[in-house]
Amino acid sequence: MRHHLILRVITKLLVGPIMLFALYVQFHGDYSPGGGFQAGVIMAVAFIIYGIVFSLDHVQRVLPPWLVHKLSALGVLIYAGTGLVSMFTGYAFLDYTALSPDHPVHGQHYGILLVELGVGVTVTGVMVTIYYAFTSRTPIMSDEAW
Amino acid sequence: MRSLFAVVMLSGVFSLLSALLFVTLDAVDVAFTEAAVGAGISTVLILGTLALTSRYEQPSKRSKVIPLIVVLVTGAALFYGTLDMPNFGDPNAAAQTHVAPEYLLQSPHEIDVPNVVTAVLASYRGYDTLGETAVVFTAAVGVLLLINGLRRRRRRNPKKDT
Amino acid sequence: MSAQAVHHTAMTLNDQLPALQILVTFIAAPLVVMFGSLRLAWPIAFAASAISFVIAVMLLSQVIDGSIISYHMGGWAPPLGIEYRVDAANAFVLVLVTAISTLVLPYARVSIAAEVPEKHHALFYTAFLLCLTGLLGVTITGDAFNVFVFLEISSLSTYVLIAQGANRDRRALTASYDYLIMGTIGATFFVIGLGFLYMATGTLNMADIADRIADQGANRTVRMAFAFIVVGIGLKVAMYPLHLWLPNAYTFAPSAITAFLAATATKVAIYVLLRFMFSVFQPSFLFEFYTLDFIILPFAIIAMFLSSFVAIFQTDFKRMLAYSSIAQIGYILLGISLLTETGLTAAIVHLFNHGITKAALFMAVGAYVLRAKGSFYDEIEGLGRRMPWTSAAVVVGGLSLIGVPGTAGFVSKWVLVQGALEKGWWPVALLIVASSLLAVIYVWRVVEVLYMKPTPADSDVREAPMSMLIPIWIAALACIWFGFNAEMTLSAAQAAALSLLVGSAGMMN
Amino acid sequence: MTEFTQEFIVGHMNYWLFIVLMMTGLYIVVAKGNLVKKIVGLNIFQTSVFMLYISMGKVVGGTAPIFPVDMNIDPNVVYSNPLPHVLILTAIVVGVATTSLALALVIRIREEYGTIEEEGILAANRSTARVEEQDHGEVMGGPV
Repeated sequence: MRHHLILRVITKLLVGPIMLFALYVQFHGDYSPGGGFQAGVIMAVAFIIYGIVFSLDHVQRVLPPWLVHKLSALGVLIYAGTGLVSMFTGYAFLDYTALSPDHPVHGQHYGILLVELGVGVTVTGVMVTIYYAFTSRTPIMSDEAW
Repeated sequence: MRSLFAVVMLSGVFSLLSALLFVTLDAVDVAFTEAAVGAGISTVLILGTLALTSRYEQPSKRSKVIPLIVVLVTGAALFYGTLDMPNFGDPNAAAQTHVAPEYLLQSPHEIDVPNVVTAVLASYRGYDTLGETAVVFTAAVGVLLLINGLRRRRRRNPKKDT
Repeated sequence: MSAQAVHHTAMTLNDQLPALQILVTFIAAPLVVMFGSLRLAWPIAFAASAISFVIAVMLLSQVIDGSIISYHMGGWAPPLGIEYRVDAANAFVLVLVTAISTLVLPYARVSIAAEVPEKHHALFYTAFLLCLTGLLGVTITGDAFNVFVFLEISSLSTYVLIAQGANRDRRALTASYDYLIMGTIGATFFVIGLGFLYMATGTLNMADIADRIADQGANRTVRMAFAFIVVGIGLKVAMYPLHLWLPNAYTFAPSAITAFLAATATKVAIYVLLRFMFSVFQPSFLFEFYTLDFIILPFAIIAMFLSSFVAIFQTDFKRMLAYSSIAQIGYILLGISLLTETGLTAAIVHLFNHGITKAALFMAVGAYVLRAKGSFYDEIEGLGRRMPWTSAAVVVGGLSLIGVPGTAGFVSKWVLVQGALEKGWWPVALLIVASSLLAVIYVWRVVEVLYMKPTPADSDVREAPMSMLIPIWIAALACIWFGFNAEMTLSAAQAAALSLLVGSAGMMN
Repeated sequence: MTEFTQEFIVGHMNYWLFIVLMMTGLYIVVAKGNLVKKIVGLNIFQTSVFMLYISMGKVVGGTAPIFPVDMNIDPNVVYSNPLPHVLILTAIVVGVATTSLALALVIRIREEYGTIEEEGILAANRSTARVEEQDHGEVMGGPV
């Protein structure tokens, strides 16, 4: 899509706000619709749009495949790790009270924040992984071929 | 409809419309997700697949009788099952009176998060969400195993890697 | 419960066992990807599986006396939170699943190295761990929707693992695709069933659903919920008319995966079926009674005969075993539809015995695939002399499959016949014996090929390596051991059957 | 026995509509031979099930289960049931995971078989089975 000047300019302008919006959805999920999963999808979309309009190589320079693979695993570990912390302090798995035993409601807030972060990281990683896997096989098609 | 491109676009429209339906049914979180996933990610993935496979469906000579019977029987069974269901929106239905009110009553004290869906998703039923994360992770592992290997640092463009 | 006054007693390691049962393998999977190292993948997987096995044995020893362990995920009491509920029935299945995976992994090391390209190994073992986690999660949970989530973890990884056979035969891909479509339809049916149940009861906790159905009685919504759950899980069980995915999936999957799936995946699905039939719905629920007697029982008998008959005419050892699996699932379903304690005990014992028998046989097939490059009868002709140990294990496994006295298979069939006679269903008992005769024929064909045919002169086939032989023989010896020491499995299965038959123990708040 | 009063019919119409949608999706999955179309059908099937779930959580006169930010909860406001929403969020995610896996499989199948039509694939598999039959002796019961 080298010749689509308008698309290229708009994409460059949009990618930043899209990522910001992803962060908003991520950390505002307690108050409004949204949460880790939706944020992860939006964050991944920022990278995917960049990859579609520019090229796979461009986006992989920012976010190399090996890093994406680690991210997808990291999110699961963050989530499960939060639960393990509760376990090691003598609570049930994923009992967020453990994060702030004197004030369980705060513990819940920390816990929800952490696990949503885990979900967000994994979903971003996975969506980008899948996009990379599909695109690295796709032949370059001319716009008219559709 | 033989053009798969049109099929994919229409299924994207279907997802978007169902997202609207979810909004009217008070499920804003679900609507958000359905719009992002059904109309967004799924459509992009199917389009990517079409680019790699084929954009037109070949006419098929398969018999349609057995599928029709399967569908009719299943549909009839489902219809039979609905006969004892409470009316739509009934505030006295079992689903509205047993567990759900406790979430709505207790979460302000126990979790203190305005979005009850988040409270249930991440805390009361947080373990399901952990499983959901694992499902997503499984999908990544699966896709990589099927159409791509685990990659380490790319060896192409060695100049930039140094 | 109020959040401000949490009466908290620190949980000990022992209290955490139910959660750890899942978590060890669960966390090992992303760790393998994190390290991304080919060399570490197998040791991590094996260690996780072995630890899981130890935990499962500890859990079983705690609940064998009929007690129930309830673990509240996130500290939320059910039905608000998700509950893990361990009783004799699922602890028994947990032991089976973890034992088989711990046995298959050492075997897989060589077998998989030969069948799957090396660059895929790290991800392969990740998928294996996820599959194991899913199966364990389905087994241990007491929450109906949680079953669906973990079922999907295991299903998705199973599709991928089956597709890995594509390096040997491209038909693995279509087998995997077919299984994916059928499996997803099954899972969606299951979700519809859960939705109906939720509508009728307003809860997702299995024990709570059972209590509320018992209180209000069944209605049409509950009946259809039962039907959709049975069909949905039936697809995973490969219950007779829903078995179409199984032969191809088992034939084309990598050998180690076939051994693992045949011994665990269908068994876990059967356990879920049992759990829903006996703990969530009650057998006294008339609709269930009719379903079992007039639909599941006839199909089970058809499966026993038709699949055995098809198995006789196969020319591929692996495919023959796949058809025999469908027949053996028929025996298990027959035991369930007797609806008595003896019948249920027989079903559970057979679930275990058939698990180890099929593990031994499918692992032996993998050894032939490794050495003779195939499992067609003409490719393994006369290998009884070239691969004496593997072939001897096939004979032992085959005898157990038939149900010859002194093997594990005999014990379960004996109890099954007893159960049928107890109910006065002597034609059914006769049919069980008759279908075993079909098993004699298909097992004999293999023995004949292995021992009676001459070895091809140009064959340079050697015995399988030790790392494969030892797991094969552990499984084969287990077939004999549990044939002579039936007390152990029988008492465990009886405890499991009882814990299912008493139905739900109700909510434990 | 159920009485088909007008109230009953109106109250159940939504379930029946969703059932029709579900069956449309299921029909596509079972009847169509194109592998991509099957996946689209599966998506429609699942999405209609999600609709069924969400509609059972709706309470007449209710609103989305999100409290005011200051947590001053008006006891007169009716909130819809949040539990089906949570379940369906999970189910949607599971659905997209299945879809992506199925599509990856379709891509591999196309690379190996050169087609994504079930008929062509079955024909190819049958001819492979015939070759095996010639090489390894008779197979009765068929390759299916």
